[in-house]
Order: sequence, then C-alpha cells, then structure tokens
Amino acid sequence: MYFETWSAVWHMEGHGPYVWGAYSLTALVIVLLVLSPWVRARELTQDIRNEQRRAAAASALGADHASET
Amino acid sequence: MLPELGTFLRFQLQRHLQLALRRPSDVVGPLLFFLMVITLFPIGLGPDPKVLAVLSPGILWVVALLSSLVVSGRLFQADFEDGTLEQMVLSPHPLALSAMVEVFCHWLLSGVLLALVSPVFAALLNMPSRAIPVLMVSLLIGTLCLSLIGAVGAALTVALRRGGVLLSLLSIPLTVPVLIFGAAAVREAALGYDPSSWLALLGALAAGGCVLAPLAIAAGLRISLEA
Amino acid sequence: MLPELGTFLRFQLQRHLQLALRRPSDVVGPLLFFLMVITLFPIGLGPDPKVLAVLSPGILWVVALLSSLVVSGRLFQADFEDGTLEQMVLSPHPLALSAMVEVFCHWLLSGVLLALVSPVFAALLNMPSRAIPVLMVSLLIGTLCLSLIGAVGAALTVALRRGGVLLSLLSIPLTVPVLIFGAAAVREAALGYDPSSWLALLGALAAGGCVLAPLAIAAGLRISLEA
Amino acid sequence: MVDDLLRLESVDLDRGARRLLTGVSFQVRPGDCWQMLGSNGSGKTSLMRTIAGLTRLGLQGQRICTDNLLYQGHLPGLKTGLSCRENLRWHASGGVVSNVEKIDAALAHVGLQGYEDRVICQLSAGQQRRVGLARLWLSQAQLWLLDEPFTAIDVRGTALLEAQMQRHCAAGGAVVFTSHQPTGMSEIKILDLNQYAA
Amino acid sequence: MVDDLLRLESVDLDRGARRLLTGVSFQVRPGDCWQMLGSNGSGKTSLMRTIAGLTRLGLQGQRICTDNLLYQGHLPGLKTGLSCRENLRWHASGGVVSNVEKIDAALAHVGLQGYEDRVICQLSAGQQRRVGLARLWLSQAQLWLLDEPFTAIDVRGTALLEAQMQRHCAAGGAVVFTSHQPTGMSEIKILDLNQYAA
Amino acid sequence: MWSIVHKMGSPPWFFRFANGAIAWLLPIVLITLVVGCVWGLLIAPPDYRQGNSYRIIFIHVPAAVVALAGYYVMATAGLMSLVWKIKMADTAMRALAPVGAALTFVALVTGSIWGKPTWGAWWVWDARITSMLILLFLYLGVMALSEAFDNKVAAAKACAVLSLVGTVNIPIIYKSVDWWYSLHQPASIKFTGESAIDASMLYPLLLMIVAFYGLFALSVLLRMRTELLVTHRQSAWLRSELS
Ligand code: HEM
Ligand SMILES: Nc1ncnc2c1ncn2[C@@H]1O[C@H](COP(=O)(O)OP(=O)(O)OP(=O)(O)O)[C@@H](O)[C@H]1O
Ligand SMILES: Nc1ncnc2c1ncn2[C@@H]1O[C@H](COP(=O)(O)OP(=O)(O)OP(=O)(O)O)[C@@H](O)[C@H]1O
Ligand SMILES: [Mg+2]
Ligand SMILES: [Mg+2]
Repeated sequence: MYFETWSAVWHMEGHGPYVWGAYSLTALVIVLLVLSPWVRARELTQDIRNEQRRAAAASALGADHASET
Repeated sequence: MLPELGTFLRFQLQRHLQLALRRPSDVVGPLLFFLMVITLFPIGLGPDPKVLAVLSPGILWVVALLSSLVVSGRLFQADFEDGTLEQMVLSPHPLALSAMVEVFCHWLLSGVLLALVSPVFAALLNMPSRAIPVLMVSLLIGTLCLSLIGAVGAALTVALRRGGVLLSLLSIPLTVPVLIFGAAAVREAALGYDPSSWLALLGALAAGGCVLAPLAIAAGLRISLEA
Repeated sequence: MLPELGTFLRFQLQRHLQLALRRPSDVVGPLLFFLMVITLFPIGLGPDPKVLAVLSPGILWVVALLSSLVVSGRLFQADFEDGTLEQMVLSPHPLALSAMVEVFCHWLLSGVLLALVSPVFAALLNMPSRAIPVLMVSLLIGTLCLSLIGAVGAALTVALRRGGVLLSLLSIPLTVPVLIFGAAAVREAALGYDPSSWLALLGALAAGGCVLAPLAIAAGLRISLEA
Repeated sequence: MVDDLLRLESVDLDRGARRLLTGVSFQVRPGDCWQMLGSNGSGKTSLMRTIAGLTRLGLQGQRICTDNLLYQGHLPGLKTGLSCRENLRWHASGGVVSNVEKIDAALAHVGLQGYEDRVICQLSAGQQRRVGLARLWLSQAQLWLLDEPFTAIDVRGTALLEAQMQRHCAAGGAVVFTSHQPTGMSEIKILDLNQYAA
Repeated sequence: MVDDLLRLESVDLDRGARRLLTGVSFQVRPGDCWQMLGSNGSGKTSLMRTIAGLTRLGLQGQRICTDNLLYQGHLPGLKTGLSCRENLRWHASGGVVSNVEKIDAALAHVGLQGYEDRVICQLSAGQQRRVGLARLWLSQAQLWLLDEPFTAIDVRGTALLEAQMQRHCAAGGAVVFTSHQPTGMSEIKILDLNQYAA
Repeated sequence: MWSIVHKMGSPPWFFRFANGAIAWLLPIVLITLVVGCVWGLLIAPPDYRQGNSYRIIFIHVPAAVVALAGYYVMATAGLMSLVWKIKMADTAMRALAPVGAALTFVALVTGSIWGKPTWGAWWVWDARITSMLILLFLYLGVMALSEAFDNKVAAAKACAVLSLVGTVNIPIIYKSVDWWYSLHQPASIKFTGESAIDASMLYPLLLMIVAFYGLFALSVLLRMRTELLVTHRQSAWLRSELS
C-alpha cells in the first residue's frame, strides 16, 4: 500500500474530495445500472410465478371453486 | 355570470400541459435542445474561455429568442387545422382568455424552463457568476414578451397563405427591443454595473404586452377564422 | 423500365417549388429570421468591428445551421398529414428519389438562397471581403449536408406527435462536422490562408451524404408510415 | 308564442364576389329537426357557419339566432395526442358538465366503452367521429348545428345518433343537420338549398 | 386461367398485441367488385392498408397482391395550397397521363369543370373529395382500393363514381371498396369483416 | 456460424443463455472491480506531476473506452435487426443505449472532476471532451427516439436506422473535432498524451478496463432479460422456464 495512514488515504494530499467524489459517483451509477434491471426482473418473475401458482391452485380445486375467487 | 370560468381555464391549462407533457422526455427534451444549441457556439466560435465569457449574454439571448419564436409561430396552427379554434370561438368563455392560457403554457414550457436552467449554460460559457441572477430574471420576463409578440403574429397569420411576409416583417421588429434590453441587462451585470433600469424596461414591455396582446390575439384569431 | 421517371421528377420538383413560392413567407421568413439573429450579435456583443470580424465566421455558420434545422424539421410533416406520403410510397417510382427531390427543393429555397444573400450578412459583421467567396461556397455545400441530415431526422420523427424537439436531439450531433469544417474554412480564408482542404472535406461530406442519406430517408419514411 | 331559436328571412349569401344563395328563409322552433340538402358546393357548410357566427360572409337579410348552440362541422375539434376522455373533458368544460362519470357515459353511448384512455390517433376514422359526436350526450345547448354528422359512421351508429337527435327535439331542443343520405327519422323538415342557388 | 389480382388465404391481422381479424380469405379476380362491410373499428382500413403494403401490421397467412394498384384512403393526398389541376398533374405523373387535357377531362367527369385553377382549400368538403377521386379517370392501375370513397359526396356524385367503378370492372379491372351505405351497383360481392372479428 | 446467430435470435435460447452468463459475469465483475479499485486507489504510486488526482484515471479511461465501443456494438445490433430481422437485436439495441449513455456520463463527470484540480476549471471546450459530449447526445437521441414510438417494432427499426447513420458519422465527428481549432489556434489545454505509462499504473488500468467491459455486458444482459420478461410474459416457454 502506498499510503501510511487511513487519514492520508482520505486526504490524498488535498485531492481526496475529487478522487473520492469521482469514485463514489461512479459507484452510484454502477449500482443503479445493475440493480434497477435486477430488481425489476425479480418483481416480474415473482409476478409471473404468483400468477402460475394461482392458475395451478384454481385448476387443482376445480372449476366451480375457482370461479368464486 | 360564468361560474364555470375557473373550471374552464383550469381544464384549458391542464389540456395544454398534458398535450405537451405526455412523456417525461417531453420535459427533458427542450432542456437538452438548449444544451445542444449552446454547445454549437463554442464549436463554431472557438473554445477560448475569455471570448465565450464576453459573448455569453448575447448567445444565451439568441438561443432564447430562437426557441421562443420558432415555437410560437405555430402556436395556433394545430388548433386551426383540427377545428379546436372554431370551438373556442363558439364557447361561452372569452376567446382572449382561452388564447392567453395557450400563450401562458407556451411561455411556461419554453421561457420559464430556459430561465430556470440557464445557470448551467452560463457556467458552460464561463459567464461571471454575478450576472447569473440577472440572466435568469431577464430571461423570465423577456421570454414572456417574446411569447406574446409571437402569439399576435401567429394569430394573424394562422389562416393566411399569402402575405405572411408582411406580418413577420411586422412582428420581428417588435422583438428587437426585448433583445436589446435583455442582453444589455445581462452585459451590464457581467461588467459589474447596475442592470435594474434595463430590467425595468423589460418589465414595462411585459406588463404592456399582457394588457394589449390578448385583445390583438383574439381579434387576429377571429379574422383568421372568417377568412 | 420507367420511361416516365424524368417526367415524374420534373413534376415533383415543379410541385414543390410552386407550393413554396405560393407562400413567400416560407421562403423569406427564414432569411428574415437569419438577418434578425445576425443583427442581434452586434447588439449583444457591443459593436466593436474588430471583435465582430474575428467572430463572424462562427456566428454566421452557427446561425445558418440553426435556421436550416428549424426549417428542415417539418420537411415531411405536411406530406404525412395530407396523405401525400402514402401516395409517394405506392407510386411506381422509388421513394428515395421522390424524397430526395423534396430535400433538394428545401435546399434550393433555404441553403442556396442563404448562400446567395450571405455577403450582406458578412458585411454587417465586418467580415474581411476576401473571405466572402469562401463563405458563399462553404454555405452552399454545407447547407446541402445540413438539409440531408435534417431530412433523415425528419423522416424518422414525422409520425411522432412531439417530433420537434426530438428531431433536434437526433440531428444536431450529426451536424457538428459540417459546422466545424464550414466555420474553419471561412476562418482560414479570413486570416488569409488557403481554405481548400476544409472545402474539400465539406464536399466529401456532401457527396457521401447524397449517396447514403436517400436510403436512410426512405427507410425512415416507411417506418414512420407503419408506426 | 314560443320564440324561434333561429330565423333567416330572405337571406342572401356571398363568398367574395360570388353569390351562393339568394332569398333563403326558414325558422327553427323548439322541437324542429331540419335536414339541409344540396349538391356538393351548394353552400350548406357556408350557410351553417354563417348561422353559427363563425364566418361573416357577405350576408344580406335578417338572421336571428340563439347563442346557446352546439356546432360540429367537417373538422373534428379533437387533439389527436390526447385521450378520448381528456378531449371531451375540455369540450364539456365549455358548458357545465365536467365530471368524469358523465363523460364516460357519453363515450359508452357512442359505443366507445373501454376506449376512454385511448389517444385519438389510435382510433379508426369512425371511432374518431364518434368521440366528437359524444358531445351530443354532454351538451346543454338548445340548438344543434351538425354538418354531415353521419360521415364515416356505420349503420348502427347512425341509428344511435338519429335517436339522440330525436330525443333532443322531443325535449324542446332543435337540430339542423346536413346529410346527403336520406335518414330514417320521422317528422323531418327538409331545406333544399338547390332551390335557392343563385 | 386468369390470374388473381389479390388473394388472401386465412390471414390473421394484429395491431400490436391485439388481434383484429382471424382467418380472412378472399380472392379478387379481374372484373370483381368487392364491398367491404364492417362496423366502425372492425379493421377495414387496417386490412386495406396492409393489402396495399402501406403498413406491415402483424399479418399471418398468405397475401398475394398485384403492384399495379391505386389506393385512395381517408386522407385526401392533396396539397391544399395548390390548384386542382396542379394536384392531379402530380398524381397522374405517377402513372402515365400527364397532359393537361386529360386532367381537365377528369375534373369535368367529377363535376368540377371551371374549378381547374381553384386552390383546394377554397373548395367545399365534397368538392375536395371529388378532386381526389378524379384519379379514377386518370389511373392505369388494375386494382383499385378505395376506403370510403363516397364520404361527403352527394347523390349525383355517388352515381357517377359507381358508374366509373363498374366501367372499370367491365374493362377487366377490379375494385375493392368500403362503404357503410348500401350501393346501387349490380353484381357486387360482399366481404363482411364482422364475421372475421377476433 | 449462421446457426449460432439464428440460435441467438430465438428468445427462449437467449433467455437461458442470459441467465447462465449473468450468473458467471456477476462475481467476475465484482471481483475485478474491487481489486482494480483497491489497486488503483491504495497501492499504485501517485503521478509525479498530478499527484493523487490522477487516480481518477482508473475509472475515467475505462468508462470512456467502453462508452465508445458501446456505440459500435449498438450499431451492429441495429444492422442485425434491419438486415437479418433478428428479434433479439431489437431488444439488445434498446438495452444498449441507456448503458452506453450512463458510461458516457461517468466519463464526462469524472473527467470534469479531474479537470478542476488539474486545469482549475470544471469544463473546457477541448476536442476530446467535446466529442464525448456529442457521443452522449447520440446515445440520448437513440433513447429518446425509442421512447417516442408507441409501436415497439417501429421503434426498434427507427433506432436501428439512427444508430447506423450515427456510426457512419462517428469517425467523422471524432476526426473533425480533433482538427477543430488545431491549425492556427494554439490549443490552450492538451491531454498528457504520453502512452509511456508506468507498469505500476498500467496493470490496474488494464484490469479496470476489463472490469468495465464485463460490467457493460452484465448490465446489457440484465436489461435484455428484463425486457424478455415483459414482452414474452404470456408465452408458454417463459412460464415453463420459470417454474
Ligand atoms: C469532461 C472532461 C473529460 C472528458 C469528457 C474526457 C474524455 C476522455 C476520452 C473520450 C478519452 C479517450 C479514451 C480512449 O482512449 O478511448 C480519455 C482518455 C484520457 N483522459 Fe480524459 N476526459 C476528460 C477530462 C480529463 C482530464 C481532466 C484528464 C487529466 C488531466 C484526463 C486524462 C485522460 C487520460 C490520461 C486519458 C488516457 C490517455 C489516452 O488514451 O490518451 N481526462 N478522456
Ligand atoms: N394507429 C393505431 N394504433 C393502434 N390501434 C389502432 C390504430 N388505428 C386503428 N386502431 C384500432 O384498430 C381497429 C381497426 O381500425 P380500422 O381503422 O382498421 O377500422 P375501420 O374498420 O376502418 O373503421 P372505420 O369504419 O371507423 O373507418 C380499431 O379498433 C382501432 O381502435
Ligand atoms: N374558403 C373558401 N374560399 C372561397 N370559396 C369557397 C371557400 N370554401 C368554399 N367555397 C366555395 O363556396 C361554395 C360553397 O361551399 P360549401 O362548403 O358551403 O358547400 P357545401 O354545400 O358544404 O358542400 P359539400 O356538400 O361538398 O360539403 C363552393 O362552391 C365552394 O367552391
Ligand atoms: Mg360542406
Ligand atoms: Mg376506416
């Protein structure tokens, strides 16, 4: 490791805010880029599975029961 | 007499904003457009920050004028072509009012938006930061004047196929004072002088316009329909 | 195979010119607009002739670009709305050709006209007279490129309800090289250097555009009709 | 005596230097349903727009007309980018109605149930005309001026419209409409403009 | 054997996710005159535009169609700022005819003699439609696709158009048209799209 | 070769492929990103002229490189969708534009943050920077166009045409911006152009470039998979795939 102390890592000889600002912004974009489709896909899969389960339950219980729900 | 006038105006406003803002990109679009047009100037004029700083009041005002006039020229075109104008004339509410709602929406979506984001553009062009509040105020008032002038021209020309030249000849000179006052206010502020007299002149123009333009617009629309 | 192609193209050309010349405001309007915007710069920058002379190539080119884009955005709008586009697609003649006639007319009435009157604007901005022929040539070639680019954007957005802003978003980035080459040619000429390499680049752009743009325009128009 | 909603007395109508109609006289009383006939270009639209006060063509003679009217002409008066409901809401706000239920009911009357949120440009030609005509179920106007209301409307739709027009007349309103087709309405009064051609 | 000008074999038509029509089959031979029927929004215009190749809606099944066709839809295809003659000249140049006499003759056929130099926007609604339909007297196309050709046309004009359509069929052409009104033409074949609604 | 292309064009096959690829890519990307960042931020020595602010290079350059490459990938997808009518290419194009735009945005923002300590200004109109801004506009244009159409098929075709036109123009745009004001106007600011970059900095940079390519592929695949879930919601293969 190049730096002696953690505060030096933070400070980076005065360039700390720039470097850490740039890295954190990038991290934010990366997280959004990966997370947003991930979450959406999970919601969708969950949705489709639920629908399937409902359909399966309905067919298992018989048509007249399903029509009540 | 017309208890439902408020409802009518609210729906009129809502309808115009809905029409303009169907999608989120409709709000971002005009801002991106301004950004792109601003980008063209350094590309055309060269990247020297000092030159850009001097030019920035003029550049920002040209862009404001361009976007305002280009859009307001066709302000009533769609209404004329699809028959909405007929219905506006026949409605029990005063034509001047419903037309003004349209002008107001146009101003909200072009002028006010531009004024609000203008600090970003000012920074891109290295404009001194002390001029930025003045820039915003001058754009806010000035674009209202431009919208009113453009609307008068649009109302008179909406049904015309010939003679449009005459009317653009008439309405273009009307916009020149707006540009002179607006750019001068920002330039003065950038140089550290007091811009308030220029702003006052702009304000007077806007106030006069708000009183007189509705009458001219309504008259123009009626004439256009009867042609 | 299509012996009447020549006749068709002639009528197509004639029709467009007639249509445009019926409404002289469409022809004179952009020029007037151009003039107004040009006169704004001395107002915005202060009338120092030396500053203006240095900046004039950039100013003229940026304004030319904007006015060309503004007009070309509605290139196919009327045809789409009144059903002419349908008939163009169904006609035995290639769509790319008949659309190109339209682009060509647009260029004749906006670009060529602008190039012809540009010496007046150059004089207003104190541009050195040795640069004026180069200005005219560069505008002549450059506006053809701009019309082609604008037409591609117009073809893609013609069926969209709020095509106006979108069109600029699509086409402005593509016009950057034209602006750079055009402004550079005039600037070089104003400084007394040889602008021919820049003009050659512009010419190459125009030639490439004339070959490729028709395909993109025809594809865009078909897509728009199907939407 | 009931007041006339509309009265023309030996009216002449000019378009520029050309005289279109001479000596037209007719009066519309509450309960009347008038069909204007006339070949293409005979001046039906011109006369109707003049009655509505939209155009001030060279008109000689006396014209008295109520202000409380609804005009639906060749142009739809609809924003193609807005939905059916949004369009009608604006039209209705000119009158009194503005709550969504009445608007949806009007759309259902013209057979557009389920289309309330569809934007106009995604409707067929006849469906677009129907949206405009849904105003007949919303309007409080006494005199309706309808220029070719049956254009692009199918057989069932035509019957619906005719029934609504007759209901309006029965309720003390009046209708003046143009159509080239004979209609299935009873007690209709005919104004043949070809008679008055100049 | 005479070749079919148009043949659809169990065609399905979709608009986006929505199926409009299923299993449409019909063939148009030279001499045929087909009237498409169907309530508003049943898919007449969509089918006709797909036949003409203007839209590529989700179409399953076989479609064979001649290239030599004339399509006149809901939109007029006229420039309102140009005169009748100028407009038709451009349309005709797509085919072969381009001399002024033939164009003036076509305008006379649709009852617009004397209006040749009038700009379109100064014509009545029906007169404007007539200018568009004057193409029927100029076209060399074998298959005519006409979407509601009788809109805004008066009784005499309708008879004129029907006669021209029958003349075209007798000469070995074919016509497919839509109309909500029954026509006075003999030997007409009916395609009722309501049957094929999905 | 053709069979592979056609297999990739089939949604069920692609869905399975995307699932597998995402499962592999996610850990790889995470590890390379973390290792690269730690190496670049903590281990690598500072630049002798710029000091520690140069550490931004480890995200700035990879983002810029991948953003540029992304446009060509998008145009290739456009070509495939227009010429060979491959359905998945449509989906790919709509997924590529936002990812490319995000990376371009990262390159722009990190660059302008880097500019403040180095040049003393957030923004200068340098050739590289200007052309990157134009690239952002191109991406945003494709995104806006695809959003503006109601009809998804037409949207994909329109975007394909636009991105092909854009590809023809990209080299021209880059060349022209490079020549911009280069002849007689002294360019006020130049990049430190020397490629003789020390190995201690080069290795983490290369690692980060790999990581960003992986990230690009990962987020595009994620978006395409989500799109498939939306568009093929009713289809039998998707239901059997999920159960
Ligand atoms: C908004 C500002 C900036 C933008 C848009 C930008 C954009 C770019 C681009 C497009 C590249 C090319 C990547 C490639 O080779 O494919 C790049 C590389 C690079 N940039 Fe930036 N940059 C910006 C600011 C800076 C600053 C302030 C510095 C440092 C002083 C810098 C240093 C570098 C270096 C060292 C490279 C890699 C060397 C090379 O390939 O030539 N950049 N940048
Ligand atoms: N652009 C569009 N986008 C989406 N749906 C549409 C579009 N145009 C029409 N539709 C729908 O497709 C269906 C068929 O429309 P089409 O225009 O083919 O009907 P049509 O039979 O011609 O009706 P009409 O008699 O009213 O002319 C309608 O239900 C309509 O709502
Ligand atoms: N804007 C105009 N300028 C000049 N003349 C016009 C204009 N509009 C219509 N005309 C002429 O006035 C006459 C009457 O037109 P009008 O539109 O009133 O006819 P109409 O009876 O409604 O016909 P249609 O059945 O075709 O709708 C026509 O001969 C037409 O040519
Ligand atoms: Mg009429
Ligand atoms: Mg139809």
